[in-house]
Amino acid sequence: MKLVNPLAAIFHPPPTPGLLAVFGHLDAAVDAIGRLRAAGHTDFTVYSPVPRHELEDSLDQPVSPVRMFTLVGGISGCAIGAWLTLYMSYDWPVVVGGKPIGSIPPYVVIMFEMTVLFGALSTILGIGFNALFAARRLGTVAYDPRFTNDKFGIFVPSEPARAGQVESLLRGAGAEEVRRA
Amino acid sequence: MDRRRFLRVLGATGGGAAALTGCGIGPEPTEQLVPYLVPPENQVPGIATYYATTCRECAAGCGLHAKVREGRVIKLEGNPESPVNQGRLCARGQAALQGLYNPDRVTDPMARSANGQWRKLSWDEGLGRLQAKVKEARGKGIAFVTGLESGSFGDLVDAWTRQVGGRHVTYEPFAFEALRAGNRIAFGTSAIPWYDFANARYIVSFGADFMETWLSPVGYQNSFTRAHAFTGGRDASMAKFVYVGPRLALTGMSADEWIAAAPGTEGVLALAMAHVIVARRLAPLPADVGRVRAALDAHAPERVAAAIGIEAKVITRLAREFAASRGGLAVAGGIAAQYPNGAEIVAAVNILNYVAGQVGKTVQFGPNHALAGAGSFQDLTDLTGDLSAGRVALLLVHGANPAHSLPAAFSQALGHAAYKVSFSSYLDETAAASDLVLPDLHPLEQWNDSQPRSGVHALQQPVMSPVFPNTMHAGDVLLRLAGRPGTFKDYLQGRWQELHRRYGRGRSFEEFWDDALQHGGVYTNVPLQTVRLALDVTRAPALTGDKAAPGWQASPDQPLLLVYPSLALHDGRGANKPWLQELPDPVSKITWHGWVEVHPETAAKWQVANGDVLLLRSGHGALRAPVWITPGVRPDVLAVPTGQGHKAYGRYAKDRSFNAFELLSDAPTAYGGRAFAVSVAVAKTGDHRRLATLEGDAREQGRGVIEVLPLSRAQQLKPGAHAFQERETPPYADRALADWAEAQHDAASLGDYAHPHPRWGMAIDLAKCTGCSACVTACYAENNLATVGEELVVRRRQMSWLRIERYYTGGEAGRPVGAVVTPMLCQQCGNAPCEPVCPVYAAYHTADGLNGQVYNRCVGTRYCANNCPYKVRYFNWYNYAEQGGEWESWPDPLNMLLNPDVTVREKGVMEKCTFCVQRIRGAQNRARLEDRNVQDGDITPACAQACPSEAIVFGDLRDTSSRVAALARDPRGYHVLAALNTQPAITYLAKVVHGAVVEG
Amino acid sequence: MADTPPARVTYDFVTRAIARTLGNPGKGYFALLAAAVALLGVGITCLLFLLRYGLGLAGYSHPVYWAVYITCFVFWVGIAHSGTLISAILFLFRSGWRTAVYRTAEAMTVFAVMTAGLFPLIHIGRQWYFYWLIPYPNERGLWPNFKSPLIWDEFAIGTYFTVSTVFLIMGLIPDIAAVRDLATGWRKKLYAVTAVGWRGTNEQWRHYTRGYLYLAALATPLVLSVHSVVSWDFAMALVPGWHATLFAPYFVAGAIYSGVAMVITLLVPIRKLFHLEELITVHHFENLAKLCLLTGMIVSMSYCTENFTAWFGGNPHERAAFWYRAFGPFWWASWTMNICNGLLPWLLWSKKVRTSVIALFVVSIFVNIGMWFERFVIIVVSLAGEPFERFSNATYNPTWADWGIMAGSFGWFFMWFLLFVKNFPAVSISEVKEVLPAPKRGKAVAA
Amino acid sequence: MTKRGGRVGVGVAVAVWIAVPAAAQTGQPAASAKAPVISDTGRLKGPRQPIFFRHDVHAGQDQVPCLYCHSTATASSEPGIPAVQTCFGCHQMIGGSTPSHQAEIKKVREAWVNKQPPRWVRVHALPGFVRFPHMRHIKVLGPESCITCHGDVRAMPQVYQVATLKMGWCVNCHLQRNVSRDCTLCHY
Repeated sequence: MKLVNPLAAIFHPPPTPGLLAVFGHLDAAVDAIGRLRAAGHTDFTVYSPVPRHELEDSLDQPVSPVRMFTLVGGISGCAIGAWLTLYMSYDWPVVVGGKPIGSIPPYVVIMFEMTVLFGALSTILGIGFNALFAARRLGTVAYDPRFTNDKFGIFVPSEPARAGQVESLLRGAGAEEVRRA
Repeated sequence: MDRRRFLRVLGATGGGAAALTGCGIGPEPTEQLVPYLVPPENQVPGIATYYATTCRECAAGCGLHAKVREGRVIKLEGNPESPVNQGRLCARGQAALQGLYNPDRVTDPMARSANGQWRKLSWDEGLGRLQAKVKEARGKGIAFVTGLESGSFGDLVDAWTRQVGGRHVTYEPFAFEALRAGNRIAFGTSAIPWYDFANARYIVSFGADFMETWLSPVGYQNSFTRAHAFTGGRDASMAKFVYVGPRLALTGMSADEWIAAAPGTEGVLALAMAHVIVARRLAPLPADVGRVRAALDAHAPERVAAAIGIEAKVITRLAREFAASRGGLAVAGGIAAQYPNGAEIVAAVNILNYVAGQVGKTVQFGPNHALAGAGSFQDLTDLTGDLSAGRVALLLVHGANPAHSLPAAFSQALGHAAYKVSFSSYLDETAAASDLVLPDLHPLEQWNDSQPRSGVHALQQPVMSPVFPNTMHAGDVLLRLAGRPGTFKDYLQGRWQELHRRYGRGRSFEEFWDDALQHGGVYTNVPLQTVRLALDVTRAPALTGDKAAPGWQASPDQPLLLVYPSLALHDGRGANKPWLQELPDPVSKITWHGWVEVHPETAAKWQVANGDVLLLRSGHGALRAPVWITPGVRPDVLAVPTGQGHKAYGRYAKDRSFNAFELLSDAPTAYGGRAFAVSVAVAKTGDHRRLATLEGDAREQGRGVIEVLPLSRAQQLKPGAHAFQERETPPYADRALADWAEAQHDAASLGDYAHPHPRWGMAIDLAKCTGCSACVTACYAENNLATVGEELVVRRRQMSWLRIERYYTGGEAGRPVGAVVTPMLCQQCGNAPCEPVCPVYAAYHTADGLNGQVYNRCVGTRYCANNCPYKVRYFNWYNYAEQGGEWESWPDPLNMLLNPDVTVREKGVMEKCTFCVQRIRGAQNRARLEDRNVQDGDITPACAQACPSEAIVFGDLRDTSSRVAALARDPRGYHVLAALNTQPAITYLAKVVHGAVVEG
Repeated sequence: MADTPPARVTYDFVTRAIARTLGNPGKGYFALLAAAVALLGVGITCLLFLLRYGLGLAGYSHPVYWAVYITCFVFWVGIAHSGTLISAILFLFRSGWRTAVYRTAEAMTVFAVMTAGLFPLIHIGRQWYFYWLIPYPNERGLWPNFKSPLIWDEFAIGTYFTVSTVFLIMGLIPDIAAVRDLATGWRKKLYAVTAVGWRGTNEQWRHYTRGYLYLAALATPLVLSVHSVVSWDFAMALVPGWHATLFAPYFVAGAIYSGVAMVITLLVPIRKLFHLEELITVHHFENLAKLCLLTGMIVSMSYCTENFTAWFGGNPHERAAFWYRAFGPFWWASWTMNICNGLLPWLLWSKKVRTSVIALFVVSIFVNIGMWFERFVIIVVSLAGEPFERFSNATYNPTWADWGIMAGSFGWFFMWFLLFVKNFPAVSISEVKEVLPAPKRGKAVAA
Repeated sequence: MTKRGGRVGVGVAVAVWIAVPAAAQTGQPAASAKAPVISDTGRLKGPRQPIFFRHDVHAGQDQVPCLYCHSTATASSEPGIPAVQTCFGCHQMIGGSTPSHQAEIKKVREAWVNKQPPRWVRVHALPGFVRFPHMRHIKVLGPESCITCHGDVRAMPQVYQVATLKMGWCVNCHLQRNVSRDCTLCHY
């Protein structure tokens, strides 16, 4: 039995069998998505050089959970800001300018900045986590460099047996080119 | 500081030093500890010892307490037991330390070799050489020039010069010959009396700058304040002070009225006042008044008013006020005693005192000033003549620098003396021109005594081992020259045997001596002498009535130039002390260089601005001086200070600005003195220099920094009244603020703030403050303030934690010109604006109400300084403590005067007044050791301690029985910029003036 | 969109036009870069002197404890603001025209904040203890004072730098991927790494667009807060001329004003050098000019308000401070500020000026100069003019150490900016495509 | 306030002769009865001093109280390093029992005779901006409290630094004893 290099499995995974369709036109890609969904396909990947609401509408995916990260990050940032200022003030109480030791109004500034900082950082974290999670199969699906330029693409994983059917579906929707991978 | 260097100094003198408290903010501590071989008596490391001695910076002879830590003297304070200065000390006296530790001191005997270079000698060699020269010069003329020496050293010099057939000339550039001559004219005695300012009810100063350089400035300022201070509810109202003179000097700034009489007519004014008193019998006239009646008749106010330049009715009013006060005191001095007719002016003022019946009351002959024994300018010019004629084979100079104050004649004459020996500790002009320098000990290192005035026998004792061990007491040198046994101390004690006989009161000499040392001397009362008008009193030209306006005549293109002694540098002897160079002149606020005072009208006429350099040319010399425009001088008069323009003397003095003596005539006046007024031709040079001044704006502009009350209003103030509204807020807002403050206090009540604490506070009575700036130097000495030099003062980088602000009032639209002064230092605000803005809590509030500044925590954002409305925070722009650095402030051995209780600040650190927190903590430590609380009076900050007017009182504001708390409740009290609600801990008590208040 | 882009501006055209800017640089580029590095060298030399000898080398005097360095700090923070405004606030407002200019603006933001952030470190007296301002646990048990506006500053600037950098990098990712797919050689490797695996899949876009929206939503209040906090450095102090509630909006408007001007100053040469006329059109410049006009009017209004309240309030300190500004020894600085910021934007009411790239370039440079002087006047002239008690009044003279470090800051900024525009797309590829009509079957229809 | 008077106190030696047993009687906690014999001084902790002064012999074995030599610690902020005179006061008569002791004591006598005080290497040092008033601490904590900061020198043949003497260390003690930690207590 041949030993499998685990690193190779991560960095050079075996390609997922399927079809890669290249579209020159946005409405053709939207059309194809509609047809694929009608045909019961769910886990196809759509490539586009720009985010287009037409694609989003046709895919009809749930709202990204990134917003929860932002919310939690923001609230915890605010809390950390409050803790930082108040704890540090009372840890070694020093009176300045006749002001109370824990003086809330100036600390609001720190709390606000910490809200934004932690909110932003956790948003990034959220995007990263979610995108990575979504990208766990990314290396294995076929891709074409033109997708970041001016072409739209759809990759449909399929057994070689069903490939022909999918291909005709894609071509019917207006794919300029369909490749098997 | 470099401790090893310090140890070497002490080690060489047989001592050692225990663990020195470190100076310097850096973390590097001492690496080595060198113990004493034998612990010195009375000295505990870490605890200061005080030795009583006498100040020799001027002829006043104030008593000193020298504070000694670990064998080195670190501060000079006034000796409270001395009747001369009542425990107070002026800037010059305190700066004596910088003479002691001066980096330009002559460390070894030196002789000039053939090629003109200095060569170090051993003492035996030096003394041998001198011995040989004395032998050689016997009979060919030996002259010994000293400063005023009223004690044993002077006698020794006298004795020695007699022995070798020479003569002893004492020379003081400001020797008040006119006072002696004027007293001789009026009373037939050349004694200089003691003036009882404290009991005077009306003081008229005819030019006498008795707060600056006149006779005994500290003592007279102190007693002047007693008369002139305002105390609510006192029976007698405060004395009125009238200043007569062409220039508003520091003394004049305290006056209630300034009369800028035409120069030279001061005596005429005095006689006119005397005329009014006599003619209208305003006072019980003395029997012999008839002797002057005719002379007085020639000086009726109407006849002389025009010459003086004031209205006759003003003269009459002054005379009435003077006589009615039943305690008038008229003093003449300063420039009035330095005109060619100075003696007559003094005589005229004497007559005024006499006809008002004040001689014997406020003018007391008996406790006479020692200055009467000083030589005259005539003596020196005679010597100069002899020198030039080659009649002096050996010239010895000690404690005088005639080559600076007589730059042309004496310097030239010096060249004709065969051999010149200097005992100077510094290479001043005279020493630099000598052939042999035998460096004397500094007065703080030597035994001596003096008699500043009759009845005061002041002792000088060495307060530390010599900084430079290879220097020798000039007295010891003379004793060895004379072949007499013993040291100068023995000689001194021998002379004190006589005092012991008189005042010993049955004690052994040892007891008497120790007692005298502890108290700084022996102080006795001297019976008053009665004087009568001299028989030939009217023979003086001014009194004949022939010349109504003697002296000098105004001409537009030849204005009169007055040369006056600088308060800080005096005749120039202070010029190599950075504290004095950096001390802003109390009038002009200029540091490090000279200036010429020009009236605004004259400046407008000549089209010159501040800093424009003028060429002033008199018949005797010329100099270039930058203009300082001031309303405090008559339009037809210019004035320049002495002190600068040294050609030698040391790094701080050399080649700095101009030597005002160069303009003066070398010929003595009729009374043997020197004329300090001279006509000059003025030319613009087109050059400009930025004045190294601390003054931003000369006008206070109604900012409420200085409040002034007319006497009539101040007298009406009842206890509990508030003359000055605290805040520009309605009462409800005041209440809300108070409630808020209460709530904040509660909110802060944890940790160090939870317990009741003192709140340190200060009260500054502006009715007493004269602006003399003694406090400024005291602060420099106590708190290790760096001196930054002229260039940095120009860029306003001075470090003066305490500055004296001087604002002019009046001047436009015929309003009388005056000046108001205030000390401005950290107000230790309760709600300090500087504190909350510091990002690292380096500025914070201590539990005892101070505005703490933690130097080692400071990162130097300088936000606090921006936010300080009083602008009393100072930044270390450079490393002033860096050894050998470009901005080094304490070159070796000047660093030995650093106070080990105060951190020397590093570059990049903010610093400010802390109410001398080291003294507060020290008092608290002592109180704790003695299981008691700190009591009122235990703590005196350096400024309050030095203040000759006793204007500053420090204490706990929460202790309602403390002096400061009582003063803070005074109805005259106000807070500077109170509208900002900073709640300062310093209460200023408004200045009180006779007559109307003139706005700035 | 007011004017439809020409038909030849297609997705492919955009990608190639922008990718072309990343080609091998010419001599001119290296000359510019060398000039920037040389300026930076001057600044570093001055800084080394400052560290060795102390802040005294700069022109500070007794009442003027903040001067050119804090002026530069506020100036650069101000410059930063327009970038975030264009990329975040206009994003939320769905202003399509921002896409062509926002990348330049945002890169400018990051580098300007990087520059600004240096000044508080440079200007403190003991620079080597700067970390005492950071709340880190230490042996001494000491913490910083959160009541100090300088600590607010530290948090605001720190947050702003972090968020704007993150925001810039976020926007760059799809573009780097686009460039990666065109590039060859070492560039391909560089972009392959920096594109972090972007391929434009539907999942990526789904999280990306959402996240981008929230980042923009966070950056919007942040950008308003940062210059408000900076303004509170002054407004919280009681210096006459500083202590004004007006300061926050006044500073934010001023910041955006100067920032937009700086964007114009940078875009004009970039557009010319990189031949991006079709992507960055006069229409974009006109919109920038309108922004400039709006904020300029707010700034002019603030000047009037400031002077009016100083007079109307009757506070003698305040009155004296403003009198000193206008007629004191620094009159030239005040009038430079008033003319450049208060009068010059009135030119922008003219459409002719707004649509002339050259005129805009000239105006923008003057606005930059004016805004620098505005900060100089507020900081230095207020401190020098009215220190409450007249005795401390003093003047101020900047020295070589001031100018050298200021020049160095320009070198530092332009060095980063030049490196950026040559190595990363200075115009957003994906976002410019967003506002183009998408390719559709049949004829192209406006989006 | 007289100027320093007598120079050499010969009587000091006599005073010491009386003081040492008197001090021993004041009932101090018995430290190590007998100081060890040390053969290898190179392995001792702490910096090497010009004279191998053994605190363990003086303070430990012989029970000389700390304040006998460091007498100013009760009165001054400085504890004081004993003058050579103090050392010589005892060692005029005490010559040491072992050759190694004798060798070190000879150095003391030479220092006295040659008037060359030894240059001790400083062990406990605070930065220049810190004030530590010894007297207040001794007053409150008692004369035995030296141990708190300096460690038990009665057991140290050669003194070395035990506590960090850093600010946090000071503050910690002040917190535990509930005394002020106001900054200007120590920094001014």
